[in-house]
Amino acid sequence: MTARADAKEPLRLRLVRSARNGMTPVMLLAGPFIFLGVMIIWPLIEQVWISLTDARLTNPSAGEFVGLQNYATALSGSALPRVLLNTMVYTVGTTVIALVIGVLAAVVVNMKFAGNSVVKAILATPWAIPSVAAALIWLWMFSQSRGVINRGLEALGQDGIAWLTSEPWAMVAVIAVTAWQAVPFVMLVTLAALKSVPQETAEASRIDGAPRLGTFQWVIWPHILPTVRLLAILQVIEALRKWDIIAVLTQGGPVNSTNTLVIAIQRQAFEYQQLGMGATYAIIGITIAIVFTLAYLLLERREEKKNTR
Amino acid sequence: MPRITFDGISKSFGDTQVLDPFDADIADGEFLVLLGPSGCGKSTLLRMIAGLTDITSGTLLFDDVPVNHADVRKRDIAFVFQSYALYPQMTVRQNIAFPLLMDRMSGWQHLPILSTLIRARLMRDERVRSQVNGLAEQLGLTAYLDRRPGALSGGQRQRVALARSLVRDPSLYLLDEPLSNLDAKLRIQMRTDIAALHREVGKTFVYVTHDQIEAMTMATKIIVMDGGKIQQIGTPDDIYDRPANTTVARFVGSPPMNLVDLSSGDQQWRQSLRRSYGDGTVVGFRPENVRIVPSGAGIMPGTVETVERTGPESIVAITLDGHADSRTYARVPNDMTPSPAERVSLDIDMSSSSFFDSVTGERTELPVTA
Amino acid sequence: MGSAREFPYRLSAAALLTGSLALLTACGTGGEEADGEGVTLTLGNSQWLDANRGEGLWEAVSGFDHASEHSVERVEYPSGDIATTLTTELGAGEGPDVMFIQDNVFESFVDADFLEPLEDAVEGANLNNTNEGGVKDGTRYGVAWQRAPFALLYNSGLLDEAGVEVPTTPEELIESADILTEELGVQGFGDPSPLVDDGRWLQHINIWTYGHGGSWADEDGNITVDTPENIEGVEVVKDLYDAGIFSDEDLHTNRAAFAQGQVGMVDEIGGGALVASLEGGMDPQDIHVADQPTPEPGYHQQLYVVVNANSPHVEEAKEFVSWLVTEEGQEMLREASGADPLATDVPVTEEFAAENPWAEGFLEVGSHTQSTLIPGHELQTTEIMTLIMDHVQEVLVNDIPAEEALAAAQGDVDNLVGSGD
Amino acid sequence: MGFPTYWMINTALSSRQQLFTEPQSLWLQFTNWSELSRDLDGVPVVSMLTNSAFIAIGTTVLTILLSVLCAYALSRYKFHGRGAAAFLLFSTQMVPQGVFLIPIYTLFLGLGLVNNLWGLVLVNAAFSLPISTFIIKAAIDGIPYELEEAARVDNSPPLSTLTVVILPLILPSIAAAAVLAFFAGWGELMYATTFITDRAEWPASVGLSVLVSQPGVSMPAVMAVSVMFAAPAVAFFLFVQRHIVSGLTAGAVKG
Repeated sequence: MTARADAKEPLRLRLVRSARNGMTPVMLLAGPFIFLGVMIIWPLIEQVWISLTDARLTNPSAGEFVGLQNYATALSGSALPRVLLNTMVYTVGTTVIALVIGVLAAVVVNMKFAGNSVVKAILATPWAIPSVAAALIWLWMFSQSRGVINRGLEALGQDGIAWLTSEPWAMVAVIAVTAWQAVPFVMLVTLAALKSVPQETAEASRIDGAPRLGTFQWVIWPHILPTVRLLAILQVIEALRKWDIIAVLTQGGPVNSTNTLVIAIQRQAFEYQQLGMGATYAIIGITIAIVFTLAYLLLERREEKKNTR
Repeated sequence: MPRITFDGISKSFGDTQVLDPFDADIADGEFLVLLGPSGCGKSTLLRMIAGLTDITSGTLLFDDVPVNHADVRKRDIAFVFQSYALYPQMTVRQNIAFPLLMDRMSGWQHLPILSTLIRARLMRDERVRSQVNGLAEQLGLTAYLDRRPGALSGGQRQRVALARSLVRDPSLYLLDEPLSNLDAKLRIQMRTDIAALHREVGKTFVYVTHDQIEAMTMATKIIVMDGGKIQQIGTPDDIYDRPANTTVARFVGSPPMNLVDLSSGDQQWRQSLRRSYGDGTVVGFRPENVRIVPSGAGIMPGTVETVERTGPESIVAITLDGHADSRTYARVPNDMTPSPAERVSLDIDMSSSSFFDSVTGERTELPVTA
Repeated sequence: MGSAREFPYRLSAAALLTGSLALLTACGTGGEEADGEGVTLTLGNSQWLDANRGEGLWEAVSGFDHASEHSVERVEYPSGDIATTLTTELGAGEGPDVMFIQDNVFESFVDADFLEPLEDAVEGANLNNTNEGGVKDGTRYGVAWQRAPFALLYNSGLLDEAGVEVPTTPEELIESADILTEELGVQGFGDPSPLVDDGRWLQHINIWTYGHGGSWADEDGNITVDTPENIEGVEVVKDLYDAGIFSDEDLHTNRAAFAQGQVGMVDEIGGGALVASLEGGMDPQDIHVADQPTPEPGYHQQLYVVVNANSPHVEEAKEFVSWLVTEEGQEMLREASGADPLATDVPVTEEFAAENPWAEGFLEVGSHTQSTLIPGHELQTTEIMTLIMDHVQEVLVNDIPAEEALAAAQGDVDNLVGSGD
Repeated sequence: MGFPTYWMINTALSSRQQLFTEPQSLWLQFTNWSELSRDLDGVPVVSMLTNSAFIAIGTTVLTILLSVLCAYALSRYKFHGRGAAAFLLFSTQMVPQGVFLIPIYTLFLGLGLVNNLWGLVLVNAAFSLPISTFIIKAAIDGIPYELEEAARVDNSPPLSTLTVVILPLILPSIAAAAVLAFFAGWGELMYATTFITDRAEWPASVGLSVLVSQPGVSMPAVMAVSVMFAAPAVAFFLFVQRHIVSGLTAGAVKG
């Protein structure tokens, strides 16, 4: 008979065993994380260092250490608050519009009517159009004198609008285009959530005499709410990173009114060639984004606790 | 066909001990039931036998060979999950055949694409076909072979799960509450079927359940567990007639064994029982060992609360005098039932009663004097 | 703490992982050089991609293939990205052997020691004044490739049809533009709006400020944003803006529209005129050039030919530059360059001049336009001009008085320049 | 929602003269092919689309391979630092991609990945990996653990468990993640313009941006290239749309 083998088991054997069980996830993650580490995480750490130097685009790795000077300059200047405000307006605007239209579109497409799948396909297409191509057609449509949008306005007896060169229309325009591209994603995901609403519950509430709107409010909405919430955070992240649409349409203008953080980073780093300052903007932006994400996660967790209690 | 030996087996997750160390020896061909309330660690123990969960300390032996670190796939077991764990994307036929295919495929044949082709070929193999078909017929699944699990009823799924575990003819069958998702009628039928199956194949079965009736009807040996502790290991009769402690006594039987704690209360009947059996004693007796006699004639006086007819007999709930917070049950023929609120007395066959220490709850053997 | 520290790239996991591969690559590039034989020079330019004239320019420099034992290979950069991409490449010790770059990029490359001195390469060449900016601190790093002065391009067919004169003052410009629009329904003036933020106006403002005798810094590098001349220039821009004659579309659309005969007047460079004449939407004989409607001449864009100091073929690259400034090279380039002033004074051919009445006009204007680089602050020009344009846009949009806005801009620029040093 | 797409096609089919001298026709015209083909002369449309396809497909395959590994580990194993790993993955999503341009360029120089489509595959895969991982992880979270245990008991090696048991069940989510990765690779511009200077290696995004930035750009030609650029992505999307809808929401619906 084998002796009892609890504490007396040789150390080496125990190590091997724990390694066998503990190493599997490490082995699975090793590839992806080495890859991400090289491509993203290490460069990100570098950015922190670069933000403490006066590195220029012409000497990216040989900037001189200047401490927190870049941060002091950025935070004391008048440009950053405007950029942050723009970023907030753009982010909230695109997220809200994309969510509202996307959810409505999903509800409509979820009804049964002839041509339903064609409508769905048309509504979904903008998602597949590459951003650059999408921005270019909108650029043409927004043209003040030759654009089809102003032609439509004029046909309605309205004055044309300088969409891309006046406040606040430039911001309206970039939000509209970004939302146009984001709506299909929201719609498709919400549609999937709608499909999974238990039919009995919806029917039961209708039998109970709830009006259609009531069914939506009391049965359907709570069911898709987690999805919508997840979509909101995804959309916020997307808006924080969106670059190409603004870069093609307004380049941040007019009068900096569409100058979001991403555009400002690009300007600092590549137009002014101030890598250090660009990195500083990036780090400030990431910090804000992470704070918001953590806040979201904490709220989520608290909600979860409330629900399970 | 292994003999299973538990040598100081224990399990903890982090700092929480979920299973205290214990020793046991299960002979080959035994139908072992792990019985206990949910969360008692019985499923964990089953998974440890299967190799799905690590053993924290101690040694598990199959035929005296330690298998602590043997891979699941090397243990030659079948496992029926509570949820059946059928592969939803496969047909019933593919589900049942899956273990056969896996047994026949060698390492490189598992490579994607190649594996698809090889599996398709094996599915047409005559031996695989006949084995699957035979088993399907035996379990009444022939009509459903080309359906997917999603299109089957609970009972049918359960039989598919069983078929999948039987197809390889393993030496050890592990079943994790396989009947808990079935309705009452089906459950009784499957109970008989599984017991018959065990007799037929003659292999060792380990069966987890929280249902003591399943345990009593099917088992040749029962391990009663509660709170991460092994409470008792024994045959169904041992467990029923001689529960090792008050926990087992309370858990097994329906209604369970009546327990009357003599250590407190100053009624006259208590005092006289105390004199006979000691003052730190709990008396335990089965409801069928109680006779209801007119008030003043028996050992324990009380008042009838409810009478419940179960068909051939009735279950009478009685509140003993000075014992208001718990009921004592008697199983009596229908023609002998008293009416609610009637004052009665209980006469008990002390020779078939059990005695427990009122502090530890452990069984004590007392000479019967009354 | 102030000492220069190299960022520890060498410690990077990436470098460790890839070190061996990098070595291999390095060996590969080092080994291809061979003595006495011709090499292949890479020439990096965004113009190779230009519609219509890109091929012509490439053919011109391909003349070097015949004139030497070496051959040339083009590297094409989209015009919007060439500055960033080249800087990134050079910052990493890479890049083409010879590059054709804007003056502001030239300044930053000189500052970063990316360029090879070219004195010996151009010895004896008859260089004109377009090459002056190519010398920094007494060393020549760049030779003029093309200078692109801005002048007022107009469609004489449209102007005649509407019966308007070529304007000589901003007031006349507004008047003429309005008449063109009213009479013919075309865009009177095709300059993009100062609110189109594609960076163009960072230079384009100079048409009006230089045009009124302004400058952004004096010879000693003292910032002079809020001078009366600049204020006047900005006020003119405000007048034009209020009159609504700017186009809200970008440069390319405006060019296309001009080529289609849909724009009366536009501030353009020779390249733009050439595109219009080649596009075929209007009669090239209708394209004419006039001085801008301001008292003083405006600005020019300038491209330099430079040699990458990191190039493995520095000597051969210098041979290319030497060839380019010979009579042969210049004449080949002239043919493809339309009317842009070049490094030496080569006249346009009579044939070209006859087909393109606008050509001589640009050659003439180009001799007295100014660079857009701010003296003493060349490297920060973009940043400074962004600050200034931010305030100019305030003037246009929020009706802030020009004087006030430029005073504020002066303060911002002083801060920037002060903090930069 | 569909109008801009229509207008893109409409503009592509117009002549330059029509665009500038008269109001653009609201209806499609099919009479300007010769002008269009002349304007597109010299634009390497075929190689642009092939290169984009290479990048997009490469990105998709690499992203899916890596994110299945990641997602499986994060979903199935409890280990120290799992939360940190997930958060790290998530936070890389919040960083503007332009920030990495220079460090990645420097790295790729050493690897010979500049002017190389594989380089763009790596870049796009790195940026697509986190979101793809989250989609697939949500799907794996939804698969009962017992299914894998059943496979182990049935003598299935890990490879078959993954490919035969797990993957078919998360196929919709994989399709969804694949679409996202495909789009990312297909349309990416910032890195492509910086890393690819060789005309033969241009993906369509670079080709389009070059076309736009040319002096004397032809709007119909730009739009025609845009249409050709969008069409394969739209086609691919409509083809898989049916399958991905349920995949996008696996896990999300459950909250």
